[in-house]
Amino acid sequence: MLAYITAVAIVFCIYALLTLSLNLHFGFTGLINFGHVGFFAIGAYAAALCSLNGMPYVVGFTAAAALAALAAWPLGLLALRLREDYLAIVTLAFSEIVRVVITAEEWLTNGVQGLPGIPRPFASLGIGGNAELAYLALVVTAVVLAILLIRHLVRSPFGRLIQAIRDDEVAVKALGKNPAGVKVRVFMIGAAIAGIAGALYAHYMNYIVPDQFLPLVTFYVWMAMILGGAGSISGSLVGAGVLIGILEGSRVVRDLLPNVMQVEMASLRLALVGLLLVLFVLYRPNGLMVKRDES
Amino acid sequence: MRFNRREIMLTGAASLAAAMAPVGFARAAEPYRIGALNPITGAGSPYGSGTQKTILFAAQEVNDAGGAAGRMFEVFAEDTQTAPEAGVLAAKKLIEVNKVDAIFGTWSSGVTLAIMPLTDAANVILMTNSGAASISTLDTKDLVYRYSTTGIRSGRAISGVIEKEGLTRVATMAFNNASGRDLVAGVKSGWEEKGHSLVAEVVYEPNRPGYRSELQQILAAKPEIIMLGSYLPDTTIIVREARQMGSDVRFIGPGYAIAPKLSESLGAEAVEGLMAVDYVSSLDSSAYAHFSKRYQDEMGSDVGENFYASCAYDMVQCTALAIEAAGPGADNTKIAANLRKVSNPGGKVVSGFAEGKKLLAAGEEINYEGASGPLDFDEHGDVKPLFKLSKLRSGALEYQYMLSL
Amino acid sequence: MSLRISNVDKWLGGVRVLDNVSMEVPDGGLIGLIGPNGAGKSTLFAVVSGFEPADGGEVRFADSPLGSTGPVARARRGLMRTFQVPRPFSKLTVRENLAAAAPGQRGETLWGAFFGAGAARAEQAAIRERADAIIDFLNLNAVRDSLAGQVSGGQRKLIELGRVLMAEPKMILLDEPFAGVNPVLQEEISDHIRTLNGQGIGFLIVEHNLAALSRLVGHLYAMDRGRMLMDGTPADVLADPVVREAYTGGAV
Amino acid sequence: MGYAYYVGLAINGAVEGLTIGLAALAINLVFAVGRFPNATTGDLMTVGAYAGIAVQQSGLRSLWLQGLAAVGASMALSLALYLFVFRALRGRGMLAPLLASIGLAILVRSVLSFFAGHDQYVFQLPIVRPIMIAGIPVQSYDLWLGGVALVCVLLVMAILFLSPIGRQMRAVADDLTLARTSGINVDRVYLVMWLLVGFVTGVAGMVLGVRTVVMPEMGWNMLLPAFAAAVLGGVGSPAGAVLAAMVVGIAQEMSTPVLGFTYKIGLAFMVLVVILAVRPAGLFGRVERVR
Repeated sequence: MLAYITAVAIVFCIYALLTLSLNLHFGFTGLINFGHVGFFAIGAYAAALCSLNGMPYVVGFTAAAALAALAAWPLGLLALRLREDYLAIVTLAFSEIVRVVITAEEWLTNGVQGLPGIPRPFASLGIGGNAELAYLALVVTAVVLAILLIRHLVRSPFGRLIQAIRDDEVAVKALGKNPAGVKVRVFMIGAAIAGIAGALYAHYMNYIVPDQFLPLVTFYVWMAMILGGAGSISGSLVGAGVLIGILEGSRVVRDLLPNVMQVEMASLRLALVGLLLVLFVLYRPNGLMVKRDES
Repeated sequence: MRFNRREIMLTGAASLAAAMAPVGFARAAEPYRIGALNPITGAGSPYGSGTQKTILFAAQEVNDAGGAAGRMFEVFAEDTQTAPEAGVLAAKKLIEVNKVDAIFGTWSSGVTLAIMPLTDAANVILMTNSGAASISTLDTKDLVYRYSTTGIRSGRAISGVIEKEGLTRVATMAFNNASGRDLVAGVKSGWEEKGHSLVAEVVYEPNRPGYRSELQQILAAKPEIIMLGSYLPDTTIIVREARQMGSDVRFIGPGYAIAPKLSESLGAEAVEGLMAVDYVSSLDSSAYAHFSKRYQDEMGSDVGENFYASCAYDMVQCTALAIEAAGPGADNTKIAANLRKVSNPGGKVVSGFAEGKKLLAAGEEINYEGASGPLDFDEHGDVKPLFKLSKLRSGALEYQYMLSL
Repeated sequence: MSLRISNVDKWLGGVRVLDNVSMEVPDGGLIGLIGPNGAGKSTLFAVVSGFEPADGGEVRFADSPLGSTGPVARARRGLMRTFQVPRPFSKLTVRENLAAAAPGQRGETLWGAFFGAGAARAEQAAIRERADAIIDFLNLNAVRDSLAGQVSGGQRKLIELGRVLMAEPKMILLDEPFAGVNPVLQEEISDHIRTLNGQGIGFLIVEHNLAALSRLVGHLYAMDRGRMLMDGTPADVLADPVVREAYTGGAV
Repeated sequence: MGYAYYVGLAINGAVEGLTIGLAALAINLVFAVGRFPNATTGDLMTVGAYAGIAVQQSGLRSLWLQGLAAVGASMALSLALYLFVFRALRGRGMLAPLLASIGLAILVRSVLSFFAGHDQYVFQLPIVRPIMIAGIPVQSYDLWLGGVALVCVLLVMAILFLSPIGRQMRAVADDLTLARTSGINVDRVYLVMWLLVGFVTGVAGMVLGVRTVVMPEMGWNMLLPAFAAAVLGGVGSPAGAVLAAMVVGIAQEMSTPVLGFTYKIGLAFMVLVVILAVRPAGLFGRVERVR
């Protein structure tokens, strides 16, 4: 039981990292990003390839963050110039380009066959309980660090500026401050966090393949962020929790409802995700954890 | 001591099942818990539900026969969603929460590769239908058994068929995923070993509104036959497009893609003579006859399109026989050691658990010949497959001949 | 620091919305600009503040040409603007709105957000003090810690003014400061403008409330359909038949 | 590989482009009038295709009847989505309706698969051999598809540019506030727009269903390429969307001898990114102004 809960907690933490970083992008800075899974994928492959080639974990994690941030840089520049609806589509397209490149460049990524046997930190602790708990400690540390980082950023004058940009970019310009550099930097920081999430995911799953990085992951993360509340750190955790609750909870529910077939359960699970997203957008757009109301 | 289907479905609440168990069961040994981890949704969904139901009713048959070495089979069903992440969480739940002893019926190689470290660590027997070659080599404890063969082996078998049919201009067209690629890789290596070369090779991306340019490139090389490594939906589209482009090229492919449903969709004429190479479900074996009838009753559809379900049936039967042979109180290592003993040649041929149990009790050696084939495992725990060729004739698959590697 | 606009043209979708417009705001001047709807006042503001490029002519500030520089560069030189519909940072408090406007903050850089915490703290304390002084000056104390999105329309106008003041302007382009503001507050705003003008800040004010504007400024420009009609004392301009015609013509 | 080969590729691209172009046309309508990228477009198509299949399964073999059912189902669903969700989100910016449409897309698809399962369905049509024109094989279904697409575009354009409601629709697309103050019944405009979207997606779903197989994910899979085409074609230009989809389709297929069949998928997206990098407002779009 403990190891199952540990596993769910680890996956929760990975989604929490994704939600937090998307929240930094959108919730705090107003950057519309529908390509988050692209950064996640880049991080996963960077870390996997590094450690499969015998490099230390530190190198893999650094590469994951750095490459994801690097990929965010041109996208951030584009974000400065585009209408937000176009940006939504361009970022979505970006994540698909990432997936196509990973699929096509087989010499590097092994293409659709995926990368098996990615080593996991703490494997020396023996297989099972302790190693799992140690890994959980690692992902929890990552989440805590991400929270501290984002909280520090948001509460700093830099954070005040990004929130001003979110609220009204034109007004920021009129005050003689250039939003461009700030937005690109935030884009890169959030991407780096998503990249770290990807690295943690790759090492945990031991196996990655391009099909794991579909746009649906991005939509899941958006749902988690909207549910918790854009611009709320605690909201990101709550949102990711609800998401994992839905995805995993359906297993438990099905054990109790023998008459519901697995296929139907899968449909119901997905339907619930979609329905929640619609209902929150309609009736609770500020999410569960945001009390500040816009007039 | 009858365990009806509903009770097996309910075993998720294990205590409930125990409470409802008959008295005779109470003195029996710890049940043998099985995780039915199948692709209910995602790319494997055409096979997952049937596979899962099969594991349930096969387990019921074992229980009907009094259990294996006194142990009743308890089944916990899960969905891999054909995705490694969901598969890993499901496997964790099965291993940790439901305390399963074995996991049956994983399908996509991604899921199998992702959960192997878990089953390996927990000494859980893993029986799979995945095709990736690396599964054999990554199995260190000899607890992983493959009931359908690798894609590469299937591909090599297909190249043998093509040669036997006397065709020389051969092209391949593969869905860009692991199984499609393995299949054509097998065809290619088999074909080249025979001293030929392929006239065209195309790998295509799925979920497109059409595949005409891909076909056009292949048809430009004027092949006599196209080896298609696709699933049924794409096969439907591609064969139709080829005909609409005016080509009468032949197609050959795995049985899950070249199916009678094609002629329902496209008309018998368009698909006349298409060749399906499939594992031999021992069509004439009594295990298959029994299983296919059960399957028809449970699922309301023909098992012909779901070879993996017949594998799943054999997983349960074979494991039960191995447990019986290992005797009471055996652990998984010992049970696994008995798998080859009860299924490989040498003993008296049996076609089901009840029959085998009697012979074992009589101290005889047995050789289970299952619904999916003769079921002989090699040193990697992979079955040595037998293949058969069928052709679509007037809308139905017509058996032609068997071939081995 | 004077603002000189010479022969500026602007086309939008085949329409010449600014037609050879010229005007001047002297150093420390207090100038009004009037004209009926569609006269091109807002477009002129957009062009002068750098949000829209001009299609001809020249804008000079402090005797140097602004060329094709953007809004950020112009604001940094001290040529700042407000908006017809205020643009507060609605999810920041009023005080944060003002603090965010202070120029050249070390803490606003990524580096500064992490390193040199002591210096940044001191800098922020100073900024807060200045912001509080301006909040005091603009009588916004009651809403200092409210979210800017939740205060009244008139107060939003004041927040915009306050933000601009934080940014140390040399000249302010005010876009309809009295619109939607009650008469009492209008007088207050006028007083603030006079005080600031007395400290040497130049003003160019677009306003529809001609009476209030005439009481405030000493010199008035009038525009219609993209063209500058005339300029002079408020009394002269408002009495001019061409200007009156433009207004009544616009009304018909 | 002679010229016929490349002409063949171009035809393939044009045909695939037309299929996607119909979806892009529907996206473009919502983009222009409703001001958000409508992610339910693909699933509206899927629902249409399933409605057509339902008619076929009930024994009615007429493609026209099946098409009618498809159009009717898509229109009904489109209207329902507007009345129950999108109407309440008017004036809430771009993101709220976009997110809602993503949620609705997921919801519609899972409800559909709950009832219809994951098995494939096929429109059972006779296979027609191509005729040769100047050494190029031409398929009659392609001509049909081209005709249907053309009729669709012309119909949408006729409604947009010739009818009073179309004029009002364009006015709403240009400036919502201005349209409202000038007395346009905005509610009615939206209603008609969503019905039009339902009509186009119904036709698109039918076309896609006839060309491929009917499965729950069929429409969703077309969404991203259709988004790309809609943006490239320019908001507010129905012909532009279809044209852009065809151009992208042709470019994709013609690129396959060089890029191969994996990268061709990425090509549409790369073209999109590159063009928007150079022209942020799209090929025919307008730049938003600061007032």
